[in-house]
Amino acid sequence: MASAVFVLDLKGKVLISRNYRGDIPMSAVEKFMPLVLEAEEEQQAPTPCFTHEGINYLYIRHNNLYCILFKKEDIHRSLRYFASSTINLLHLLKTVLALTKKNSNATTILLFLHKLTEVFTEYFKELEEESIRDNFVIIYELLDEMMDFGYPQTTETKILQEYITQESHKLEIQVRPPMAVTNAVSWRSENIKYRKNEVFLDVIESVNLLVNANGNVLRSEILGVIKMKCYLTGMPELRLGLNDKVMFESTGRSPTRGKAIEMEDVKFHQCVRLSRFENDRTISFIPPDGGFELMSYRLNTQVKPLIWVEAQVENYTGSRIEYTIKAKAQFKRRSTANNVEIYVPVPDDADTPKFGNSIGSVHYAPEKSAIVWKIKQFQGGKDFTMRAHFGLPSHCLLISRLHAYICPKIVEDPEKKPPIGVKFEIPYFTTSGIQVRYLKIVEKSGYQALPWVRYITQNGDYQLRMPESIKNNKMSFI
Amino acid sequence: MPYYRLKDLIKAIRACKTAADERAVIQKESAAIRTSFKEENNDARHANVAKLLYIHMLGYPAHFGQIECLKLVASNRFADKRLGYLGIMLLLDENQEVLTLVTNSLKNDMNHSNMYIVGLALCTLGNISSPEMARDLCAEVEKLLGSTNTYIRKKAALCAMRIIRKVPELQENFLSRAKSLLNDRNHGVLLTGTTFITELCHQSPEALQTFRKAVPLLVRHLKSLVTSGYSPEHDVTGVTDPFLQVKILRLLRILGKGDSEASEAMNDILAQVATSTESSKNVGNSILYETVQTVMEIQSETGLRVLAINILGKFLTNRDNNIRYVALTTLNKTVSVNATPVQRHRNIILDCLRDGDISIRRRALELAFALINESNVRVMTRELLAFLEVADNEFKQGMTTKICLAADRFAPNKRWHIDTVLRVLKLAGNYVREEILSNFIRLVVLTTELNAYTVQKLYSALKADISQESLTLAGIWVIGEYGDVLLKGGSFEEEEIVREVTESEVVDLMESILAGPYANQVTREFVLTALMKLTGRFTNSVVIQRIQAILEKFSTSIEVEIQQRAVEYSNLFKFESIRPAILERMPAPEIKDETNTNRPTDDVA
Amino acid sequence: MTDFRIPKPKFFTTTKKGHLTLLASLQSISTRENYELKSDLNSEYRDRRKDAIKKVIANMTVGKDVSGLFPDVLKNMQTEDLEQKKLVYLYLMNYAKTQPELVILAVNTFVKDTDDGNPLIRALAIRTMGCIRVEKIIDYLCEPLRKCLKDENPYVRKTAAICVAKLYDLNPALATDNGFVATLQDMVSDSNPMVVANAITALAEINEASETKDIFVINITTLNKLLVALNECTEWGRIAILTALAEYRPVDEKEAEHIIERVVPQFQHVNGSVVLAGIKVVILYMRVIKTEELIRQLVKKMAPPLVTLLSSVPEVQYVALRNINLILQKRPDILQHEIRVFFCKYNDPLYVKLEKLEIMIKLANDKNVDQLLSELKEYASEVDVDFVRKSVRAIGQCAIKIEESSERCINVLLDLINSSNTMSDMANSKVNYVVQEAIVVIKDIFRKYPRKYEGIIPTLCKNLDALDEPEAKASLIWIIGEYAEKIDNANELLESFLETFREENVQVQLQLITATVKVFLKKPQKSRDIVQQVLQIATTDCDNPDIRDRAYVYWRLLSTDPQAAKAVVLSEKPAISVENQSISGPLLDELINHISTLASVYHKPPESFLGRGTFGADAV
Amino acid sequence: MAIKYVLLVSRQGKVRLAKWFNTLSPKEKQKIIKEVTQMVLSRRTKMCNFLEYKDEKVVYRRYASLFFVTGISSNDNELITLEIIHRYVEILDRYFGNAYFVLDELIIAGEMQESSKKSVIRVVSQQDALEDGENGEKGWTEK
Repeated sequence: MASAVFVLDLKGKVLISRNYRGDIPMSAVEKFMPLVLEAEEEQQAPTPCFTHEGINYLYIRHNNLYCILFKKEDIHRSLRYFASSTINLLHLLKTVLALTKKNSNATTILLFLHKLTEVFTEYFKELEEESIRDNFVIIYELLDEMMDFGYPQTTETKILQEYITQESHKLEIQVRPPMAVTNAVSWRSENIKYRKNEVFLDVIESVNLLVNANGNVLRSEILGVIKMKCYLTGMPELRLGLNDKVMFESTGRSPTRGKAIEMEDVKFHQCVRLSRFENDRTISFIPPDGGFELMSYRLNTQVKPLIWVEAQVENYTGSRIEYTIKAKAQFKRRSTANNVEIYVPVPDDADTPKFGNSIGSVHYAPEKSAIVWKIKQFQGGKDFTMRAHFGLPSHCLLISRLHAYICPKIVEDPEKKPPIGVKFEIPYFTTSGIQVRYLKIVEKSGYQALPWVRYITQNGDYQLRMPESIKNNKMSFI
Repeated sequence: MPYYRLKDLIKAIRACKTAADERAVIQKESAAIRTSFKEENNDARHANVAKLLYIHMLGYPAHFGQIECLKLVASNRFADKRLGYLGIMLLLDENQEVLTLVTNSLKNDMNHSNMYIVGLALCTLGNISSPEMARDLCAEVEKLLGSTNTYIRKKAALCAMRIIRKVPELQENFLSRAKSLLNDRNHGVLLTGTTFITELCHQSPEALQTFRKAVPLLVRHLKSLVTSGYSPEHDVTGVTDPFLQVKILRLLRILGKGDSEASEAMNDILAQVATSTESSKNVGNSILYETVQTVMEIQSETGLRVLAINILGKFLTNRDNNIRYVALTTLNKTVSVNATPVQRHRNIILDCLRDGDISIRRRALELAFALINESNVRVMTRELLAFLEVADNEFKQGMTTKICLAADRFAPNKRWHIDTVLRVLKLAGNYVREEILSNFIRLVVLTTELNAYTVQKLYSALKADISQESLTLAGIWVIGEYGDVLLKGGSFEEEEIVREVTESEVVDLMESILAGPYANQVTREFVLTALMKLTGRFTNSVVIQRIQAILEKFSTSIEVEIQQRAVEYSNLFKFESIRPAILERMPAPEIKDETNTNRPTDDVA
Repeated sequence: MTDFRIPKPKFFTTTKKGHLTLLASLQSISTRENYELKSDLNSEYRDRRKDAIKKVIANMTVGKDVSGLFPDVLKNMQTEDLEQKKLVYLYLMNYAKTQPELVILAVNTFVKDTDDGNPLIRALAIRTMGCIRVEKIIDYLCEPLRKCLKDENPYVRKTAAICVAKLYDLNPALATDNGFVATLQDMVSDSNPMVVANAITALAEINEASETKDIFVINITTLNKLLVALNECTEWGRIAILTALAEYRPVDEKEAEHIIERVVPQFQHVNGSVVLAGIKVVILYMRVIKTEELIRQLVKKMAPPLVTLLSSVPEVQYVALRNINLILQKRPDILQHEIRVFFCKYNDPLYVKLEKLEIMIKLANDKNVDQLLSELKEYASEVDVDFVRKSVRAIGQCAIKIEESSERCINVLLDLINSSNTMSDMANSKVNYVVQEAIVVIKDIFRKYPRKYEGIIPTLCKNLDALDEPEAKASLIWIIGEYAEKIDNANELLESFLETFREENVQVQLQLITATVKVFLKKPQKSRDIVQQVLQIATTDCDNPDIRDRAYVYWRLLSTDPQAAKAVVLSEKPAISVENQSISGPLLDELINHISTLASVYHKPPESFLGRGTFGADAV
Repeated sequence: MAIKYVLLVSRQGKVRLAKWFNTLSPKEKQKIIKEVTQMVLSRRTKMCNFLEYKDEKVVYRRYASLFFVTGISSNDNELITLEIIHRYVEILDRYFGNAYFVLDELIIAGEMQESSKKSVIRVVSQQDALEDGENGEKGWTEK
């Protein structure tokens, strides 16, 4: 359990704090930043938990980019974050920190801290220094409700919003704790009513790919999620059927059409009855109201990388650098990838970009130190080429010229080598072949509701390491 | 492409909500600037460099603007030159080869008819000159020292200072010009001139000798500053030019040090400054502070010294922490010369150990150590041990070192000495320097009459705590060496509890150290040798076989020294005839020369 | 014009005469502000009072001391306005200790609030009272607490359950004597899962704090209650229950199997902490299980959820990796086909990369070693010094672990040394650390495969001058001593250290002593002088008792019986074993007991980092 | 005696001016900024204005929401350094322009070059006027 929780700004100043157990001096937080800096100083990465004089510090760093990274929406931006974090502390929005004196459950505390930022974000849209300062009253209330004596309690935003709101205080009638807070069904309130009962299912598969500089696939994995939007009256019982290989095997049946798929690991929203799934692979649940992520699964399959990118780099030291990029869509012709964006890293100090491309648009994004090649529609089986040319700062040239007779030694640090990143979306298509066979909805009032299903495949963490550049040391004077 | 003006850029950056947004704005702008540089756009250069310098200040790369600054400096426009030189000072330093390209521009501009352009060149040279530049432009600066323009003279003096800092042998070129600086009537020139001469005297004994002749002149200057009435141009809350006063006092200090004649010549003026300077404000105190330091360092009269110590005494009781801080700092310097007057303030100083301000604590701690002597060693050590228990970690190593060294010097008896070091090892055994541990072991070995006492103390200390590395190491070694002494009685009394001890329990202890979470390579090395030595001190063959098994276990260790020891020691069992002789008690180390071991080698921090 | 001006109005206030006023930051609020707040807190207008309370809390939040307003804030405690009540409570919690005398005045309102019609207020009151850690108020806590523990509303009951732990923390006797602990034990059978979870949480805490450790003992009935509640409560409740189950020792294999069956579904939970808590139960119960087939199945089932934890947020990945590291030492077969999962991604935080390296080495085998080597080589050219070093070291560890790969590893290391050397020639840069790190591991490879790769010794010796890190220096000196007969100028190489012997690091000194003795025993004519000198310096000039001991042992050995000395010092050493690198058996078992906790992250037993930081030999 | 650097840092830790009088690598500068700022920002009001950092001293003073920070040698006069900081602040308060240009007229090579406030303001203003004149004759657009 946690003794105290702090939200800090990037310099380590406390924005807000809550002392849950009174067993540590709150001044211990003053040691935090110096300790983190000290670790950085000694070339050691400061780890998310460390101990100092009997007090344990567990912390997460939260900023906008982090959110993006883990929603897997904009991989490349997050890549950039790490790529050029020379003054990384400046780029952290804030730190959420918990202190404890005991041998507490580290996973629980760290996840709780993430949950905390999630709830704050859902409450205040943006988690900024200002939003914390402006909403300190409600933040104190949330801190009080979400954790008691250092133990996590209710952390579901939807439920919290039923009784902790700015508006609730304005009403003359007092709010009461919703039943859901303590119910076995702690995620859904009773008495929900809809005129039209509808369910939307999105099956989204993200492809994680790691390719080394020689073009060998090191890792490829599919992370699938099934997202739902439920607009259903009352307390409905839902049952979802998938073409799950294990289920077919255990029941001895075979799939009616297509093949069954084998999921490596499945994670469910807390509404799903896990023991039921363990028994007969039935996915049964009472859904929360509105949107939520029902389940996620993982597949380790060696599929052909859907979008393949090859790069050739020629570096004319001290004057220019040239790229030739080939992109190929390695899926069936009848599918099309939409909004493809290929990010090719270039040196931080490149200038005067020139591009040559047969399709799509190319631009230089200095904020990401990358070329961005956008192709609106990329049909399966096609391949395209793009060329880019950059100048490098003239001082390099000058210095290398000077060096030739003044100082033969150049201090050259090894370069950071960010990989190529790709973003894409392929609708009506899943790599794994997963299918929703049925979604049964039973509610005691007996209404009918139709489920709508959509399939989509997109990039996940999709990285292709850059090949070594061909060094061209021919000195070309201005 | 967005071409911001600097103002717009600042506005855009200020509008950024997150650091990531800020970074994006800047990286885009930097790229645009780089491209504009490539296009050799002369009209945009000034604006671009201005933006780039702002970007640089925010901590982002701007090296690609270096050459552009050189181009600005080459322009005829003053605004370009001014920004160019500013950029050079911000983006370049003496280690960058590009700087060599600036030399020529500097030379030209030092001969410019506009004094401000000369000033820019001097300022740049003064701030970032490399040794090569210093040599190349020495003549130029020497010439400018004789300029009729005070604005140029004062800057040239500081440039000359930078030049001789970089290339000391160039100082001869400046000596004659420097003398005339002290006759200048302009405060700015006098100020920089004094600074320059201070540096000269600092560097060379010849210059020092030369400028001793200027003492009467300096005294006159100081006197006129102290006695002159209100002068609006140089007044700071009722004090005339404190900056110049402090500089003169400092130069006097160097000139008076070790020279009775010069000291004598400044005695009166120092007394006058010390008594007539107003002490209610920081300005006055800054002068008093400088005066006290000068009085303490030159060969001043006793009365003057008493006056100085009294000023410090008054400082010490001041409510302002700044004043207390400088008092503690200065007392530290005087305590080595004469500790007695400082001893009077011992209690205030010990109080400062508990001050909320780490700066004050640090100074007080240093002073407290300096005050330890034969007569107060017990009480001071008790205070300092109490403080060690709660001290910031960064203090601990310095403290353990100094407490032990003080114990070495002033211990009233051996027993107290051993107890004190043991206490240090227990309280802060992870913050003890290697030589302190060695000193302790030498003390134990040489104090044969207390061997039994010490080994028992260490044995029970390790039973209670093996997390303090130096305590563990001391314990392992002493038990290894005196295992037989430890076992002699079969039991001993520790704080009224009788502790049984057997050979196998001692081996248990060693094994639990090896298995414990604090074991590291050094402790393992110590344990292996200690165990081996114990085979020569113990008699129970079962226990000895057990030790042999432990040693063998380490013969495949990944740690090279551990493996070597384990293999050697295991082999030694094959030569039973010589084994005991080889493991005999180790000869006592020689007692070292006082100066070698007892000199504090580390500051408290 | 360049604009580096500092916006004036923002920073300075100027008085009419144009003098500069300096604004100092205020640690405590100004007298005027204080006065205004005081009067507003006592205002007749409700809104003004509430605004004032908010201002007080705002001041408190930024760290200013507003304890002086205690009586005035307290007056606003009795209110219908829930928000206001919460703020006053918050204030009370923060400043109760500074005004213990005045807290008593709040008791009435508290007690009244625990009787309120609204369960939210009842719970709030009992929760807050428990947080006011003032001796005087504890006595008044008992009656309301008794009531709340039996409250009809589960929200109040679950709050009261935690409150018992709070009370026990302050005054164990009071909590026990009033029967609260017993009530808590009954509450494990509560109909509401959240109440059950909190009761278990409270009991576990009390049990740990108790001297007898018999407060929370799971028996057949409670066991079933726990297993039922497990599927019904929130993610955090599940963690509490699973942690309690992990403490339980099943009576036999059958019971273990039964519980495991109920726990395994939790592997599918989205919360990584639930997953780890479940894995912990299963791993611990596997100690009881003897059926090989079942163990095999369980191990298989644990792998996917462990891998999935690596898709979690980086901080949790880190904890997961530290735990996987332990689990792998216990169950080396668990992730044997999953090494690719641990390949480092460009955007992994450094602390994740370093942990992944550790695990890759643990998973290395003859089938995946080629791929692993090409990865490690790639990492060795990265930017982060620490990561590069550990990658180089990992290459050496591969060689030691997998005999078939040793030659390839040596070649990769030689490549790195050579390319670093060419880079250094060009740049005089710090890439040197790659060489130093490589020499350290090559020394280990030599000790694993004696006499196999001696051909590269000349290449290594070329680097002797460039080494400035003690470990690398010590390693090369060891190589020189061990292979002295193959190095013509071994004695000269060692002689070059004589002058600087006193300044060397202890580990280097130790290796110098041993190496010199070895060279002497192998080439007595050439090195009689240096062995004399080295032993002389080590016994007289050195203060370090360990060094003196070593030198005396050699000295006595050489002077008593040179033949014996040869046999003792130069004897063949057994090949080093990698097992010695990992955590010792008993410690590993203890750490497995602590899966998911800080101890499992630090790889240290809890006693070593808790409390005052002392740790006795008796505790081992 | 010499000032080694002058930093102006906002209360949020943002650098508003950094001037270095000794030669350091960018990395060392970053490190000093990071560590010194951290130390300075965490000081309380009543504490003294001096800190010890490595072998040097840090003398700082807060003016409203800005911290003026200088590094000096350990045997320098801390109290007069405070006066130099204050002098700089006073001039900035009177003169609304480039803070670097003011500093360059006050300090060279870490040493104070002018003890007259008026004189500093005069020479900076005259140089500004020189720039303005040029801009007029060339029709310089940006101002």
